[in-house]
Amino acid sequence: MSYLGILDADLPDLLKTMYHIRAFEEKVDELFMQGAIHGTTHLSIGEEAVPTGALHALRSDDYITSTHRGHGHCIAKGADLNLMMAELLGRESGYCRGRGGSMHIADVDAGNIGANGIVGGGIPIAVGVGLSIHMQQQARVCLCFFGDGAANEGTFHEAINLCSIWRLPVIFLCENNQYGMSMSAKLSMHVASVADRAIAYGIPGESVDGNDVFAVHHAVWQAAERARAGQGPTLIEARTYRYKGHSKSDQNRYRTRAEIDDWRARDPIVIFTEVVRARGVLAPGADTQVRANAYADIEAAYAFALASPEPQVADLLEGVYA
Amino acid sequence: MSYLGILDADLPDLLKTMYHIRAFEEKVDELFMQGAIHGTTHLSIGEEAVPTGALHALRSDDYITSTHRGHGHCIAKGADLNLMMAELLGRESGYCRGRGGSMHIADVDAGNIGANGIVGGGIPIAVGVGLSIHMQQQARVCLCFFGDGAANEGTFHEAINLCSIWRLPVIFLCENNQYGMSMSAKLSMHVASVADRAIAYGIPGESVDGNDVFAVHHAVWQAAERARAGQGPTLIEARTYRYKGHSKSDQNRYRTRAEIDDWRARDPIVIFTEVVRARGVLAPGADTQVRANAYADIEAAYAFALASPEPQVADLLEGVYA
Amino acid sequence: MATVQVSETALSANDAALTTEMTYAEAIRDALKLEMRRDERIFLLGEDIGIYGGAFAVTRGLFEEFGAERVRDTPISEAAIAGAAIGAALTGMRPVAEIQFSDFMALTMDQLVNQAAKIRYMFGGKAKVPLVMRTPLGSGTGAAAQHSQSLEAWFAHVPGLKVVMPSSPADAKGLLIAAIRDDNPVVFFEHKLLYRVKAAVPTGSYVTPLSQSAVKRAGQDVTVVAFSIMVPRALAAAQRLADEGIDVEVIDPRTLRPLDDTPILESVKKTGKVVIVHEAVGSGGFGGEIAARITESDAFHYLDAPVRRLVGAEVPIPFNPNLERAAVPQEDDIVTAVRRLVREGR
Amino acid sequence: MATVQVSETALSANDAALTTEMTYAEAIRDALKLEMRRDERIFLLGEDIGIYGGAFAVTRGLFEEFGAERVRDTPISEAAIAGAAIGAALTGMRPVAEIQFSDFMALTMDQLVNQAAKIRYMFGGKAKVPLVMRTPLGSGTGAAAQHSQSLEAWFAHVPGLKVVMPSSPADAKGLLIAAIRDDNPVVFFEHKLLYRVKAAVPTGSYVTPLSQSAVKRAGQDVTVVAFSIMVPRALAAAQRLADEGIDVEVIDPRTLRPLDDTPILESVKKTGKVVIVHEAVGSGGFGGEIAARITESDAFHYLDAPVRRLVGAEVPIPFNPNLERAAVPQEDDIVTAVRRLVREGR
Ligand SMILES: Cc1ncc(C[n+]2csc(CCOP(=O)(O)OP(=O)(O)O)c2C)c(N)n1
Ligand SMILES: Cc1ncc(C[n+]2csc(CCOP(=O)(O)OP(=O)(O)O)c2C)c(N)n1
Ligand SMILES: [Mg+2]
Ligand SMILES: [Mg+2]
Repeated sequence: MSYLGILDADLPDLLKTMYHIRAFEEKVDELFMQGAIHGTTHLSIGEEAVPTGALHALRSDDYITSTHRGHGHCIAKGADLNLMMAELLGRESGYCRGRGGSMHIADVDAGNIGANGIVGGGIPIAVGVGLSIHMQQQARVCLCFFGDGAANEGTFHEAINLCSIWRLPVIFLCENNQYGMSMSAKLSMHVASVADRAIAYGIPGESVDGNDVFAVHHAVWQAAERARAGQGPTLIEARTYRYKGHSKSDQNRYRTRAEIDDWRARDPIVIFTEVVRARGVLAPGADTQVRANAYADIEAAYAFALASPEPQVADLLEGVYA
Repeated sequence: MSYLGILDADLPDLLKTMYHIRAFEEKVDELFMQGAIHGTTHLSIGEEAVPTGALHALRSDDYITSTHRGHGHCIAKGADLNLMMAELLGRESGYCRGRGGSMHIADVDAGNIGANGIVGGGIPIAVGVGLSIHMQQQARVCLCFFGDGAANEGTFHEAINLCSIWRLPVIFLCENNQYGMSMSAKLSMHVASVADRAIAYGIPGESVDGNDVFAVHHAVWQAAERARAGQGPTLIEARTYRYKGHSKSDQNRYRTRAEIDDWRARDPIVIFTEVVRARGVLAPGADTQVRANAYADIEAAYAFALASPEPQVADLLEGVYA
Repeated sequence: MATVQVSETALSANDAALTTEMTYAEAIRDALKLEMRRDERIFLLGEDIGIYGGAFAVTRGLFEEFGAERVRDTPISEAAIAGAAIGAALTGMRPVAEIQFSDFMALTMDQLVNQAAKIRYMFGGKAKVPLVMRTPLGSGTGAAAQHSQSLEAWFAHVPGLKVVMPSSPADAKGLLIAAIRDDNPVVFFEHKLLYRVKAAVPTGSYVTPLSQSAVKRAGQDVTVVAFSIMVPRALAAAQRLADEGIDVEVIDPRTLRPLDDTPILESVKKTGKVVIVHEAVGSGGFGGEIAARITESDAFHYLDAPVRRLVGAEVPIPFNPNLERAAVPQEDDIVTAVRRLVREGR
Repeated sequence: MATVQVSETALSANDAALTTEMTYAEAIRDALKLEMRRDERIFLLGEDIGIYGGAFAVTRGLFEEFGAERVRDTPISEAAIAGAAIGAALTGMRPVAEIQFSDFMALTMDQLVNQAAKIRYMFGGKAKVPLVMRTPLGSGTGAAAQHSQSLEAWFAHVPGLKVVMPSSPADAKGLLIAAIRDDNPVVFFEHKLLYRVKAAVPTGSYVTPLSQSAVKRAGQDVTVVAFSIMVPRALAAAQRLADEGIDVEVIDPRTLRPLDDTPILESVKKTGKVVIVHEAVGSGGFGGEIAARITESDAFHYLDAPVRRLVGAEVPIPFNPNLERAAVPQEDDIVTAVRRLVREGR
């Protein structure tokens, strides 16, 4: 049995992914407040449906490129929560041995080409991944995450154009969370949807409800089919919202409480849970168990990270060159 | 009396402009062949209708930003041919005192913000000119020339987006001469026309016959009206062709003789001359006199340049800082 | 703004007699505010500089005073920000652009280096490009490799640019006013860790001239050349070394291009020993330039020890705080380096 | 290419016994061809490198041999070229990108510096980025300010990058093969005026290791450190100076990062005098780094004259040929500088 293209049997797992993301972000938020994590961070609470739906549409050997707001992408791609949390705490056991932190989590061998601290910085890299897939005649695709703000960087244009002429298997997925830091997407571009820009490259473009796992899944699935069939890239916009500030330093001066409340009323996890309940794939109340397990997993990851050693200062110079 | 928006009385002048451009380019070609000019050059023979029509649609205090293939823009903007030729010969009397050469001719005070050796390099600068006009509440516009190849640079995207949200009085005029150096525009982008990209910025886009002075004039005139009315930028593609190689080193390996001949059969000066004749604004045979005068002007410019001194080596360090 | 208004009254240096305690960030804001009040051609553009007040809150309040026309939030388009500043500067305006982190200057290099820096010369001296690019640099905030670089050496290598790196609130204000009034493209590097440093700053408008190195502490035994965040670290180190009887002279070039090297050479002639300190990666860093200026001049003959550089490690800045600290010179490192040089000097 | 084929046979150094006369451009083409035959993962991308054969004809004939898949013409999108190379390198390919003029590297700085150079370190050493960016630099062709720069110092300042500047056909071939086989991002600067220089080049495949400075001429009296086009100029100058009885040692670092400074230091210890020559603008140029390496090492104690830099003028490269020549060191300038240093040295 399936619903809108997703097997009923997969629904619990997807719910788990969403809770993992939320729980991870909440924990990170808490740790930052406590000063237990260094630097800055960009949380994706409220945006969980996008990576959850998108990655479910792909195969495990497909690639992703991610962004500064990348914890959700990483989790949905199947990352080890322990290694993620260890990275955020700057531990030697982290994905990047504590050298990268929140903005640079990557796991290239597993297909996560990395978060990126440069807005738009990962978009041209996705072209190269697509090219590599094409030249090696693989059946893979590369899913390129980026934000509405990144859609105004020159790299967006150059990269999509290049993929369009070379018909590379890349899916450009814009997480339009309505703001690039403080700037409303309504003010930063003079089009209704980032997907409208697909026309400039002669490729399909689609705008979907980014708080709906099914809608995101469906659009990405179709795009992946096209990509694997040699029909080139697709541009998808997923409309969503971040509940928290842009980063640690945000004072929320540029948006209203009412707007935040409106979006919260359409919470992606709540919406998804309703479907799960309606499909009856979980025993009544079992969804709260999924939730509880997810939060417990994050606590375990935190414990793992805490127990992990810090890098040795003597190793500072290690790993610059291969 | 006027025809397609251009006063009959202006036709002889426009013919003169076209011949000035052609004669200038032919002279430059000859001088390069002789080794009398240093460096490289990019000739616009075959493309004369674009700057001629475009600049006729503007006022003398409007601005332009130009490109590496900028002699025609400069001439149509009303430059002094002597100072141009002197610049190409690297003389102290040249527009840039011999420091710039073909790729950097500029006359900022007169509204020519400069040729540019960087493909796409002038496009963001045009934004700033538009912004300046806007902030100083002037009635001017800025016409930004660029090529089909430049339409794939990131700067194209960033700049047009910025103008679109700020509704700046900038006209983006793409001279689509079918090639970016050796790459066919058909291969470098997956859309039929550069003007299709206007949709990505929510601005008007139009593709016109770039070998037709009237068509170019009309499109630019409309765009200028919109710009002066505070309605923001327009993207225009003018379809044209360069007869000569991309630059000095071109061996023409990427296009066919037949293609070149097809375009030569639609020579912009021939087409325009037919209209001038049909309108009867010149005595029979007077157009050949216009032509002869234009060629003579160029010879005079060459003589001026030759008679001008070279810069002093002792002045090498002068003019870096204001 | 139909006609441009420039009030020259604010140019008087008399107001500068009084001082106020303020942070480096506040001093920069003060400079922007005073200059914008004086000259309507000056405007700001950059990402999140309006309502948000800037990623480091430097422009906070300016949007409220000067409005959206003169405090322009831009999309995330660094090359276009730079280009817009250039085009505006060429046609009568005086833009001050903010690039949110100096690492993103990498996206503006063509506009800044191939356009802004060269336009005047390429155009035969017939145009000017009066713009300022303000941008924060440096590590120490846990922002890792793409948000912590010190790339001033790139810009200091480019004729046509001026490069300013203030190390104190008072310098930040006076140098920024000078940069805004300068008719050339100026890259103005602010250090993130300095933003909250507080000190006395002269009230009102004043200019600290560009290309004037400052002796931040006079001393007889050894010269320390330092800029940006390394100046306060060097001064703190000098204080400690004084207790050991080592008298350190600290010179802050403040402007790296065009560099005023005379005070550095004079100091080295006096002390015979020099340590050059910067946060940027050593190889290819500006310390090499300073060292070469010394050893190609007659100061060479006064040196009684090798020229010492104390500089950033040859790594991208790591995230982990211990590694991050170890990657750049700290106060202790300066103390150790000076001590060793003095002991070893023949 | 479904499965990647790497033939190791071509790795044998035996073929290198014979030599052929060829130009620097041909030597580079030969390296590309041999490597592409050996390893299917290697491919080229860049503007006009296919049918056109490259702006400087370096890739001519490769499109015909390897086809459009492996010799990829790109649109004019430098940042995307760099990004495409990075993404491909991260996932099993070995791209060699061409940027048509090194001035346009300014458009790739974010991808190259913030991405390629840092990825390995930021990712905890768990990824590699084996790519080469080939690009021509230098003046002398009348192409003026935006097509004539020598910006190698920018790249030499970036940990994670390797920076190579061959000065002869044989070095160009061996170093390019080494660069292609290297698992790091390598920026490979070719000098436009060297493209037509002809010399004997070993036949077949061979590697000239990166980070090995070469003594291009042994001498006793004075050390000249030069790279790229300045090496043949220095050698010609040395020849003339030999007639005057001045015995010049010419050292070519060849790789600026990571720099092998030992031969330079050894040479200075022997001669006690050094002239560093480069085309790039002096201030902030790599000559400062070399000078600093010398004067912070024990070679300092062997110096019997100030360290001399003979470098590009502090201007954008002008168009006029006389000005253009005057803006960078010529053979005569090297002769004069060495002569003066030898006479003045105490
Ligand atoms: C090139 C660059 N410019 C600016 C920044 C600073 N910055 C970090 S995230 C951000 C907003 C990005 O907006 P968007 O792409 O919509 O992603 P979101 O943060 O909304 O997920 C900005 C301006 C950056 N990291 N990189
Ligand atoms: C940034 C940059 N990339 C590449 C070049 C080299 N180049 C000069 S002109 C040119 C082709 C430009 O094509 P287009 O924009 O269509 O203008 P056209 O030459 O056809 O007039 C190229 C690749 C350059 N000058 N600048
Ligand atoms: Mg966003
Ligand atoms: Mg073209």
